[in-house]
Amino acid sequence: MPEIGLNHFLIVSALLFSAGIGVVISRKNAIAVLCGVELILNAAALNFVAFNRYSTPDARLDGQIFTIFIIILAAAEAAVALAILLNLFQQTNTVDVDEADTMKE
Amino acid sequence: MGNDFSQTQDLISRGLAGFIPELVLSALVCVLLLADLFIRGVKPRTTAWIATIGLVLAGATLWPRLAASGEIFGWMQGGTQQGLLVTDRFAWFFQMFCLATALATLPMALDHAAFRARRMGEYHALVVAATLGMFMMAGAVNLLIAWLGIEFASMASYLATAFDKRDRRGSEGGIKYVIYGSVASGVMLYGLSLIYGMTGSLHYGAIAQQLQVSGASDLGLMTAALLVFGGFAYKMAAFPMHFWCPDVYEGAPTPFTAYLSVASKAAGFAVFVRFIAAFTTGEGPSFVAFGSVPFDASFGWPTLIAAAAALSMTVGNLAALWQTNVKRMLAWSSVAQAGYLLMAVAVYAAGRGRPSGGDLGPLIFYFIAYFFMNLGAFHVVTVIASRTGAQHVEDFNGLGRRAPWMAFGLTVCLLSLLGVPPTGGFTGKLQLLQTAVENHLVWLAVLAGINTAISAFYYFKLIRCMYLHENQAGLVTTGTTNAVLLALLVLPVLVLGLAFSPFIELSRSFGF
Amino acid sequence: MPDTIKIALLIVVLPLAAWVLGFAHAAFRRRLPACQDWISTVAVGGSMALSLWLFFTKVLPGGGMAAPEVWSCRWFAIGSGANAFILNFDVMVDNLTILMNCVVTIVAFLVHVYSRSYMHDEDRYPRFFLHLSLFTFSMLGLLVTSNLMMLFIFWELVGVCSYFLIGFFFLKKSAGDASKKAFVVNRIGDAFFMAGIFMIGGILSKQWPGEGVLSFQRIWESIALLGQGTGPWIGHETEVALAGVFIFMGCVTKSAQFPLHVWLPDAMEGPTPVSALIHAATMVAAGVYMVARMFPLMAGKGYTSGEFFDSPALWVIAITGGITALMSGTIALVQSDLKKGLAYSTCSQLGYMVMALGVGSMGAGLFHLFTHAFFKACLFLGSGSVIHAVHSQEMKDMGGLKKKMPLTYATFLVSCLAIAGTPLFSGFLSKEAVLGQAAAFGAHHQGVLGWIPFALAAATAFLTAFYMFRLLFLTFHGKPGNQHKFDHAHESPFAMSMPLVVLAILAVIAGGIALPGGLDLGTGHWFQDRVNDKVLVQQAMPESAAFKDMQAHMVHLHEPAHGANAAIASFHEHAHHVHAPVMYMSLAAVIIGIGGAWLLFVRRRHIDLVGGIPPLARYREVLRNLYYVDWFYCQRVVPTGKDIADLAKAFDKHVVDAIVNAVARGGAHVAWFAGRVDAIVVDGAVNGSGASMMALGRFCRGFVNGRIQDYVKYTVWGLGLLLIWAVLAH
Amino acid sequence: MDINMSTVMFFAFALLAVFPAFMVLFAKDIVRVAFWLLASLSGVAGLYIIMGADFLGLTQVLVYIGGILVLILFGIMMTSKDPLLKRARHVERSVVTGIVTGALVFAALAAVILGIGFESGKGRADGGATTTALGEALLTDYILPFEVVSVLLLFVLCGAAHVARRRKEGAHA
Repeated sequence: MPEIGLNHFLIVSALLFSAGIGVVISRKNAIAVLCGVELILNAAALNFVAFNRYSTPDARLDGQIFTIFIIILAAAEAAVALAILLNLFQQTNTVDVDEADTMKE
Repeated sequence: MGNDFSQTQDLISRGLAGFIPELVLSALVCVLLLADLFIRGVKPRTTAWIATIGLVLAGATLWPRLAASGEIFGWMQGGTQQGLLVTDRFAWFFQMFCLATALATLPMALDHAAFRARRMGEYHALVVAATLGMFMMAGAVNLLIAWLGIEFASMASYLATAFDKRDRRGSEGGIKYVIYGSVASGVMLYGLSLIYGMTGSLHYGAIAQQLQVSGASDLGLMTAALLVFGGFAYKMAAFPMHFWCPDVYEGAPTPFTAYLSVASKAAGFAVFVRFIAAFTTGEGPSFVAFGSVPFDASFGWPTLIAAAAALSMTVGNLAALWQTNVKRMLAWSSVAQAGYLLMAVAVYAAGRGRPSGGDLGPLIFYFIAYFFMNLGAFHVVTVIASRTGAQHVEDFNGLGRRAPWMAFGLTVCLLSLLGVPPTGGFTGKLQLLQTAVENHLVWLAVLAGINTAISAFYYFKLIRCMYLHENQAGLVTTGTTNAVLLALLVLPVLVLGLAFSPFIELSRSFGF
Repeated sequence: MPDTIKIALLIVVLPLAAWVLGFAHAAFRRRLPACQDWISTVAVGGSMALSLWLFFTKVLPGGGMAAPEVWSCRWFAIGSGANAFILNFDVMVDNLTILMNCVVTIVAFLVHVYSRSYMHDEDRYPRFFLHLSLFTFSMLGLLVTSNLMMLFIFWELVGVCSYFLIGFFFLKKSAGDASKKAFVVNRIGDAFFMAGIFMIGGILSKQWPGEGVLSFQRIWESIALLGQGTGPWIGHETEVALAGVFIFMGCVTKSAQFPLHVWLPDAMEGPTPVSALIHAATMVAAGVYMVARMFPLMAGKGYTSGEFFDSPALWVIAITGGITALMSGTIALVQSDLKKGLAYSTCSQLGYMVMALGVGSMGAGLFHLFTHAFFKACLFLGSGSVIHAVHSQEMKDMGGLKKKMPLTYATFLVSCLAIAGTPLFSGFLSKEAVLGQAAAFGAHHQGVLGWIPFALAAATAFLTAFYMFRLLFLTFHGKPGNQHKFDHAHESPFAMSMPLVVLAILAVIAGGIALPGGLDLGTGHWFQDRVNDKVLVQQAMPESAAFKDMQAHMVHLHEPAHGANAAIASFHEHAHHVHAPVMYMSLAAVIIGIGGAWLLFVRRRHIDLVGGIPPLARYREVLRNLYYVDWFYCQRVVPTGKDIADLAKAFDKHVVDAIVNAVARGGAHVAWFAGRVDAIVVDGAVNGSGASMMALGRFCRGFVNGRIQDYVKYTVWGLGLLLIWAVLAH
Repeated sequence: MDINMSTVMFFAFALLAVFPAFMVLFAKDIVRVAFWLLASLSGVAGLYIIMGADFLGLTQVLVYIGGILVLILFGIMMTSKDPLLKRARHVERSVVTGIVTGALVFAALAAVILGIGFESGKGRADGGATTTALGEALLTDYILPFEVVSVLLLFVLCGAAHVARRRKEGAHA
């Protein structure tokens, strides 16, 4: 079994990223779509930590700092998205993103 | 690291002193939010005045920074200066630009029918917050700050888009915006992480240095470039990240659409240009990573940007042909304008390293013109929509008779967007085309010319409706404030078209 | 500022003042002044008087103006130092400018007078004059400026005015469509024109950094330098040719040359006075004027030495002009609409002028432009008079009007004789000059190819006489086609017939300005002494060092004895040789043409030409369908675009199925798709149709279907495609 | 074959991160989606800890699992008429599109990652606890984004509250 290295983590993150893209494209429920977005953000965050661990030239923690901000922004993003979604739900009684397509003309 | 606490305090006090405009804006956000919370029945006009005063104050404190240059809020690392933000004339211009946009859209918001007697303080707070984010975007020299600025502005924009709670289209536009924006941000983050992985730094200067010293994988940089470009293109509303644009523009309250189409795009270009500047050197090969390969023999930033420019303008103009909703039409038009502007960036990227290249003047001049012509167009659309409920092109029938000055202003702005002399849009486009040809992007210039021809269709459609089609409805009264704002927006369009030499010189001086 | 310049600028500014007056009134009072017609007419009358004064004091006496008056001031600069791009406000007045000013102001003035009667009952009557004033201003501005960029700006302005005026009856759908078509087709040429300008400016600004480089003088000087093997164009010979062709593309659209002539016949939807002023006499000639000013550029390297007859740009010009002349002439044979017939005749004559420039004779081309303006304006105004009388444009409703409208008939006849090239009329001299030059060109080339322009021109000369008299006979001779309309027909009022008479007189005597030197092409041709390329260039740059050198080498086209250069000498010898046969031939063409028309349409009273000449029957459909050019644009290109859009829709809808079934059906789909892409790319190159763009627009917009998840999907695919492209490009 | 502890832990956490991520794509009802996401994020937290980013691992658990997921569950409860409603049986076409696109994205990214061959010799080897270092960095070099984010959270909270507030007060307009 090979030594665990950078590429292992990167492959895991690529898997998370593609799963997230798949979720965003295919789930109909807006909340599930948001879950997909979280997966994408986590993939990027994982990358930052992995690079920080394995390939930065000095002992700084830039990558981890970046990840902290990603987590904070993800929380804010979820709050914003859910707030807008709740309002949309009050108006249309659905959270199916496919049905939010009145604007196309 | 290794600062002890007293050093830290010192740094904070010294550093924050350089950030007075940002602090003013932050305070303004808080004041506006508090005003809505604690003053019962606060009038929209009151909060608008608070916002106006705050923005003017921020502008006044920003002014001295015109002389400052290159101060980075940063630290030493490995013998090089690293940091987060830079203050130079380029940043100053775009920061002032976004402030001015916020200021100019204030009266529009007051006029917006759906906003009357609402909690306007929160809306203004969101606009100011978005402006604060754009301040960061304009000065960012660090991947973290660039991304954070984009997110900051985006968050405020999502909320402002969905601000009118009774408007279903607002919520729909908001949810689309937030989903699309989050994906774009995720994609960009992934690209940023690759850059970080290849260079080990978040600071532009350090990244460029690292790339020059030890190079990096072409494949990796190409992928990272594409993914990161996705995030920037989303902010600029350029191909291939333009999809959100029509829906969000239609759904958002019109004053905010105006703000979005001008300030947000400008900030996107600012952050992108600075990023590009770090990633293209001044010595021939413009994509550092491609070492000895000259840029036109390989894929690089200029090629990527030129392709995106070509596709943006073509897609935007073609799609706009079908649009009957005025706001959507202007949305597609703004996609096309992003294409023209990207042309300037492509020229800039291609021209770095040539004696005649690397000039950001045309881009900045076009933005000055764009500020007036696009805001002017949106101003008229807002005013007319709030008075008559006009949404579609046909609703503008006979406007030439019903509101002659408004119609005239809109006509001038549309002609300028189209690029007809003697308007600022013409001068701006002329410079873009000229520099494109000088830098051997003749095909792009010809394509832009053809695109201008295509765009004539839909701009003229609106003009024709206003002047040649009859509508028996009575006169539209517009009010003094609106007339003054209209004059302030439209006259410069003509000035920029007639006496532009000083402005051209001025815009050149804002480059770096 | 020299006096001449002051007067020339005054000529330009007067109509502008009329426009500004009306516009200001409209802006503040919300309606145009009721007396806008008077304001505009007086303004253009003033311009005409000043133009004529310049003509009689400057051009007529002596050998005309010895040197042009030039004046310029800085308009703006982009950039600074060596990279600066400077645009000057250049004004130049020479013989050609004054002559063209006279043409424009005379025709414009007469059209103003005519319109006061013709348009009087229309809605928006004052606005019509507002447009006319703006147009006159732009056209005059185009003539006095000597800077390519300024010229382009005025060029656009006249285009916009034309757009407004074609669509003046915008409630009629066909008028709206026609104006849109004219606008879009013209933008194609403009895009090329602009590219050509930038190519020139980009290179010249390196030679003369920090100076205004797009002035005519600079361009001529750079070509002169090229002839001596120095200057900015060395190593860029291909670009000279390419820039020439690009700039010529502007002329192709503005002067309605094949294959972008399709807008001009449709432009006849505009009011008839507009057709006379803009789409017959002045604006459409702007393309010819512009090419004439740029003649040295088109001629390229060999210009100085006179060995420019092989210049690729000139060949393109000559062949395009010839094809246009012949093709439009044949289409004119079968038109049943009086104005459309005249429109195709205009195309044909414009082709004639362009061809004359292409065979190297700027003087002949401009001379024809000059004479053509008067008789064509007269023909159009005459047709307006007829239409006014019978309220129809169809010739089947006309016939026998000779007795009812004697004055109109007489002027129409004079103009027909002139355009056909009958001796004693102006058209004879100019047409014969063109033919003579084309023949000399052929003889000089000593090959079959060289005779192509002449062959096209000669055939056209015959056709011109034939179809013009067909129009005349069908309208004024024979029996009334519609008795009711005939009974109500009457001669037009004085305000309309007076311009006709003036123009008819000019159609006779305009050629007279060529007379003092005799008819001979070789020696002392009045017009060509004042207006030809060598004179133009020599006069224009007396200061320049390059000019001094060039003068030493310069061979005067019209003084063969002077000719140190064998090529020029031989050309002149040829010109002398062919001169007499050409004259006889053109006379024969006139006689046969008029005679044939008389036999067919007076003796045997055929309305439909095809019935008269059996061999033509098989081409009947071709001609009736205007050589399928419009058909090609509208029927082929547009549906292809729509197919692509449908395909895209289907592609989008069934993409998953497609992946599943790809193996089975992929091949066929790919082949079909490739065929379609080929069709759109190849056809798209000449695509002038708005509808096709609409189809493409629907394609682009089809992606934005309101569903956010699809947006994300397309975005990811878009980025993926870019990545693939990047990897491949790398 | 030498199987050491860290290898086993990596694979355990990687599986915990990746498998639930795909179940988010396939899960039949929205509540399950949320819980699969929880599992996946815990896996990521584990991976952080393996890489010596202890503070991040903890933050991931606290903020994501304690905050964001609760938020999402609230969202589900407020919007779903029947949160356990199963998705239609047949595989929707869009899911196929999602899978295909996701697979292509993964193929491209994997090819790039393996093709680049990142240097991995350097980096921050086991440097002990990171909390102090992170705190110092946040209060010195990164003080600016730190402060900025606080403003962001403030206006996001107020704005979100405004947008999500029930509409009965809309009548006062």
